[in-house]
Amino acid sequence: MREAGVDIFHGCVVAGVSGRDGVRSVHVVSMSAGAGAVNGGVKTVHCDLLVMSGGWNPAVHLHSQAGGRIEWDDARACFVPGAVRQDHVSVGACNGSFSLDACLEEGKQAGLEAARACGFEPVPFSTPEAGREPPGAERPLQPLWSIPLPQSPLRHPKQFVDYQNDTTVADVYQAVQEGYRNVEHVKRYTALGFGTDQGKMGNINGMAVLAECLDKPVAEVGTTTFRPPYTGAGFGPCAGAAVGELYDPVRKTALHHWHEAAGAEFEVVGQWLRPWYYPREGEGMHDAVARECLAARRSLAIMDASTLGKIEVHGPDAVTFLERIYTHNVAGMKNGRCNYGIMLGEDGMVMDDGVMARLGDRHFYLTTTTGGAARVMGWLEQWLQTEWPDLNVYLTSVTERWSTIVLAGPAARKLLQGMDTDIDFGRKDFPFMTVRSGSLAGVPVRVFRVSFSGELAFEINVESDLAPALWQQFMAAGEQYGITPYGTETMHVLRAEKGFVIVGQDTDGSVTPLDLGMNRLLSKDRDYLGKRSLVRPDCQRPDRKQLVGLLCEGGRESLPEGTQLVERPGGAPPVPKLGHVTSSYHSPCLGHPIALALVSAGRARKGDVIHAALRDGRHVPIKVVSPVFYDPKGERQHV
Amino acid sequence: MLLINCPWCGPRDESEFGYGGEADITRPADPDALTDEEWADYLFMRKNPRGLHREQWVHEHGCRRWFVLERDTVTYRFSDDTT
Amino acid sequence: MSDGLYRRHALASFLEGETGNGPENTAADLEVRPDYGYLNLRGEPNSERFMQTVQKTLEQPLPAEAGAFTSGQHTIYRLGPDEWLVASELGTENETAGRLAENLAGQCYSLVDVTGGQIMMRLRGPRAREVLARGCTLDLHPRAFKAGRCAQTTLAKTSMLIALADDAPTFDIIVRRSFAEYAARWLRHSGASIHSRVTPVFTGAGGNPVR
Amino acid sequence: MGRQRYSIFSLLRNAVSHNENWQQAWRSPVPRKRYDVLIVGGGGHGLATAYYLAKEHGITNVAVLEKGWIGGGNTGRNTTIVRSNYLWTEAALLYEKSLKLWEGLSRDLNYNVMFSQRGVYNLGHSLQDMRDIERRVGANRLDGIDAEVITPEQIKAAIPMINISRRARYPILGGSLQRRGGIARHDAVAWGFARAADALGVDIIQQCEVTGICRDGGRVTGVETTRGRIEADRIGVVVAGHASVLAGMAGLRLPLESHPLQAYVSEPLKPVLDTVVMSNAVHGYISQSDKGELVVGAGIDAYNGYGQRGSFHTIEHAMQAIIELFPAFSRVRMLRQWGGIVDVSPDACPIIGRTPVQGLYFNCGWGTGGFKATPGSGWAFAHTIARDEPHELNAPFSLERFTTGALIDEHGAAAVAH
Repeated sequence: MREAGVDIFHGCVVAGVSGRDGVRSVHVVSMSAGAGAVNGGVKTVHCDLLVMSGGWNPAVHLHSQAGGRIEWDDARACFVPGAVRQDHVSVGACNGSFSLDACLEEGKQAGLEAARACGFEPVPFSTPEAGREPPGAERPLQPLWSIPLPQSPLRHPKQFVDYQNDTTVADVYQAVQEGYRNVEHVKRYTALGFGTDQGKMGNINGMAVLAECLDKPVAEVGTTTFRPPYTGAGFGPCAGAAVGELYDPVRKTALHHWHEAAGAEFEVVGQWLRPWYYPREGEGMHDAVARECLAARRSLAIMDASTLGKIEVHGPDAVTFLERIYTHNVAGMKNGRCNYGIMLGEDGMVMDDGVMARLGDRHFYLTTTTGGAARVMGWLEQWLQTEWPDLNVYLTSVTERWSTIVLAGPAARKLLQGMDTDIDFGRKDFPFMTVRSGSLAGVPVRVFRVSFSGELAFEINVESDLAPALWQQFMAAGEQYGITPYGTETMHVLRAEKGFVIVGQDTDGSVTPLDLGMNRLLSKDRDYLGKRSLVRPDCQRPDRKQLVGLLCEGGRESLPEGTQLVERPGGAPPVPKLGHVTSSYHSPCLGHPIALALVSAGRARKGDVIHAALRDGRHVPIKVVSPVFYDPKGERQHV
Repeated sequence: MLLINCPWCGPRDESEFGYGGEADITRPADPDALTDEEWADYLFMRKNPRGLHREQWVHEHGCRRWFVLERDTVTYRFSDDTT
Repeated sequence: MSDGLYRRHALASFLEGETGNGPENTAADLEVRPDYGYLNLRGEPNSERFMQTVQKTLEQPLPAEAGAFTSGQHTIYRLGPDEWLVASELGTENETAGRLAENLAGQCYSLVDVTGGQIMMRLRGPRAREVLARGCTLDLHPRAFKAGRCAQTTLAKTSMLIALADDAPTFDIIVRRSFAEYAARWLRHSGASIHSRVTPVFTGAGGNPVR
Repeated sequence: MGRQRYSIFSLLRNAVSHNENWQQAWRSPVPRKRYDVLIVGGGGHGLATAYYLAKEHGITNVAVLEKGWIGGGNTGRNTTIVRSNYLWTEAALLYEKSLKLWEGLSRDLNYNVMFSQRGVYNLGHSLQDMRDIERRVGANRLDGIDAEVITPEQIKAAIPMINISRRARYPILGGSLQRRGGIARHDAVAWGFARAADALGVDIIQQCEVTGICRDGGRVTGVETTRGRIEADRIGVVVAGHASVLAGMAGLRLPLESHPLQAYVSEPLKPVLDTVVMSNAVHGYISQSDKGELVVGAGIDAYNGYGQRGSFHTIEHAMQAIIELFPAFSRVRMLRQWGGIVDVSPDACPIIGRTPVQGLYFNCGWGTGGFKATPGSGWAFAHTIARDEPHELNAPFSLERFTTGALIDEHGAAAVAH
């Protein structure tokens, strides 16, 4: 290189750079071998580029992230892997072994051991000849963390440590002076190592400078945490295929294609898509829902309720088991009988609800809410397996096996009686809250005479692959009754008119069955999950929030769901809140809005006027009433 | 990522499992006989140790069996001999 | 069945959107299998009486180990220590269930017809493992998962029952019906990402999922 | 020596003198034998407690014992979101007290905690989400807390990069906005409180791990530490994820489970997101730090863990969620990823109050939401320790609520069956 005209300065370092908009010259000083101090002898070299080269540092990141210790090696002037915590081994340069023959040998040994650990007997082989380097061919690095200039480090010309965040030696010294002495504090105070190189260029230097400043060995100062990933990892590759339509499964019922063809709007309910309402030409949601509601109340409407969770319970201890989970009297249920059932968490709060049907002495069928299906199945299995393994009970999910078609309205029975069937749909033989199995239009069905609308209604379970065919039979046979498909919105209106709650909408995990007025569902003479919690002092408070109905005083205003309720307008914050509106709809059949709400001491307030605090600042007077707005005696569902 | 040994299916990825918290909490035989404090103790109080923890898991996306394992809550290593 | 009644496969709508009968020379083919009848059987594996009764009735051994299945007139998958899934030709499940119920009378068991609750797809071809491995948490290496084995595991964000029928390899994949479209879509996407066209093809009667 | 004040003038003065005259932000004293009050835990909450004990109650013979370096636990590991729009009045008032303190904190501490009120958006993706948002916003307004319900279009106008397509898997149906919410610089919060507490006489003792809690009958008398025994009649424990471990030293069990909670940041970008976006339904929280990094909060790992790390699939899910909301971020790279340990209570609300051991107070159970509460938590805890009774703001957050059943169920209100 000398012959090519390159100047080489042995034992020298660059102590400064001049230039305004770019490098114009560098100041070279000589330094003694111990690197303790510069010897002076400044020489200025004119140039427009300064290139630096540092030594290698073992990439100990993975070792450290796997829980391994990091140790400072004085001879090699670098951090090397120490004791491991997991089954891993560092070899080659990342183990501080920089020579080729050491890399090959360590790699070979580690590979052989790994193979053996996996149960293979490796075949002997030899590594390529690296050309053994003579001892001492590569001398250890002479570390130079900063140029030891005579003045105090705070008065140094800029000596950069982190080349991305422009952290200098002086910054490290200043941090220490201000009391940020821990390596993590220095890092966070100076931004050392926060660049996109994750400190790979400057961190070791920075820590060594800190050690110099604190007059401690580097080993004692230690390192900052090596955070994963080793190098930047794209969000996209990490997310993989799970974006857009593959972000989360879209669950569709067996009848989905029919709803789509019928122009339904869909509601997202958990992973499911459910028909929300079926607008006809020129109809908005309000019109469509009004039409669907009136069809159910006056003649005949049809709904896809297939998303309900469904569980079969078999076994000699089924009654014992279900009596520990559900609150009502299970033992007293006759074969063929249906019951509304609720289950509580051990904290006494309503967890889920549904219909329980007794299909035999040792055979039950349960439904759950759409969103609660998996949770309830898991809950039952957990208790059965972990707490009561002595009970002989088997649970099987049949959510997907059965599709559920609801026929609701005064004409429901006539429709079914007019079809090819071996089931007697007569009032006497098939009373309210019972179940029958048989054949309908040539397919096997289970029919539940239950009602979430308050009308005469039948819920028909049919094998899912046959559901579209049966649905179309209903549509054809129901034409004479003006059969009308309805979605979740109409279902909500119909059930709210009857004061039926939706768990998760009218309850929120802080509501007991007593709050909902479901006392009659609570067995008094036996234990069940959550029962003990109901007698804790807070669950007995008279001012707990209770389910009530609300009517706007004279107004026709529909309250937004979620609206807060207060005693009277005005008052300085925090204004005491009585509760909130959980459900609110315009009732097409009553001709005015209705709402359900949780209101403090609500049942005792019936007839009182309280106020809805709207977000625009207005207060609407509302009357507290019974949550049952329609057919309070339940005559229609019993016809 | 934990590799969990299902006693029935063998070692499987953590994402197939559900976690059931502290094991060996027995439901009181006669809840009505308990004071509110005793009931709250059963309901809510947990050992939550830093170290070995006996805990319940369920192979949710597999055989749906519940089982108990012991695991170190610092190293996340499962003890070998638990079932 | 009366006139006008038909079965509709869970993937019928999805398959309508597919064109052609699948590409040639694919590294992995995806067949949507015709429906089977499915019975979920629970019972005490340590009861010799129970095991004998079932095997006699089905004229086929029950898989003895975890994660195994047996083939014959039925395909019987062992789902757990006390749970089996019996897949049979569609339409025969009623009769099978009837015989089982009759022979098991008085014993402690549970038999639930779950036909219609799930669908079966078959993924076959030299790169089938790769297609699956991108979203399956199971160790699919031939040393760990051999022909004759089955497992309940996950496929991306859904669960599946997967069975390795032969070393082609041929994987039979059973997923719940409401997740079928997601699973098929995901497999197609996974195939595309290794430059393999995974096109679902229906192999039921007449190639028509709507019968 | 008078305490140096930070100001533009001190900056200039020190610049001229080569920054050689800056004082230490806090001392590193040798622990004394006895203090009036010991605070165990030198995170933001512990340091704030010491500061308010000294400032509000004149109790200055106080030591903060930190096993590592101050601010090194959850204070330095969170996503720095500050808001007060909680559903239940009890929680909302506590967090609102905190937010009010945040608003004057830099001035109060004479330390720039970089509190930036850039607004916090909570997104709704289902009809039930929107009901919950309406309910929470209504409650907030009655509680005197700023809150708005906003439409997807308003969200899009404020955050141009967000995806409000109706065809998204979980389309954005609307949201709530708290304009006074925002972010702060987490390290600076610990340092600012440390410096201000130190100035009032509080000893901050780092590298001092508490290994035992000494009791005499039903009273505390002091602690054993790696630096010897230190006596005090009143001890406040505020150690985030490790509360159960400390409680165990006093023979107590708490209604807590400690879990790993993870977060990550991207490489620095030009400004693209000048607010905070949170979505429960697709589960991701995101903001952009002043350094330009996207700061993303992931979910909590299900299992108990003290390892300060969680499972990678949790990170994957957060990536997926962020890309659902911001498809353009698909090309951004994650630079650093870490975990903290959060102790979660059954109702997702903290426990601040006395314990069955006299003179022993616990402040714990903040779950995933502790950072935003830092000043308010310290303020209320200081009151509780100084008066030996809770302030009305933290009275509902006693341990007794788990016995009476009077839980403040932020959990239950957020996620139940549908």
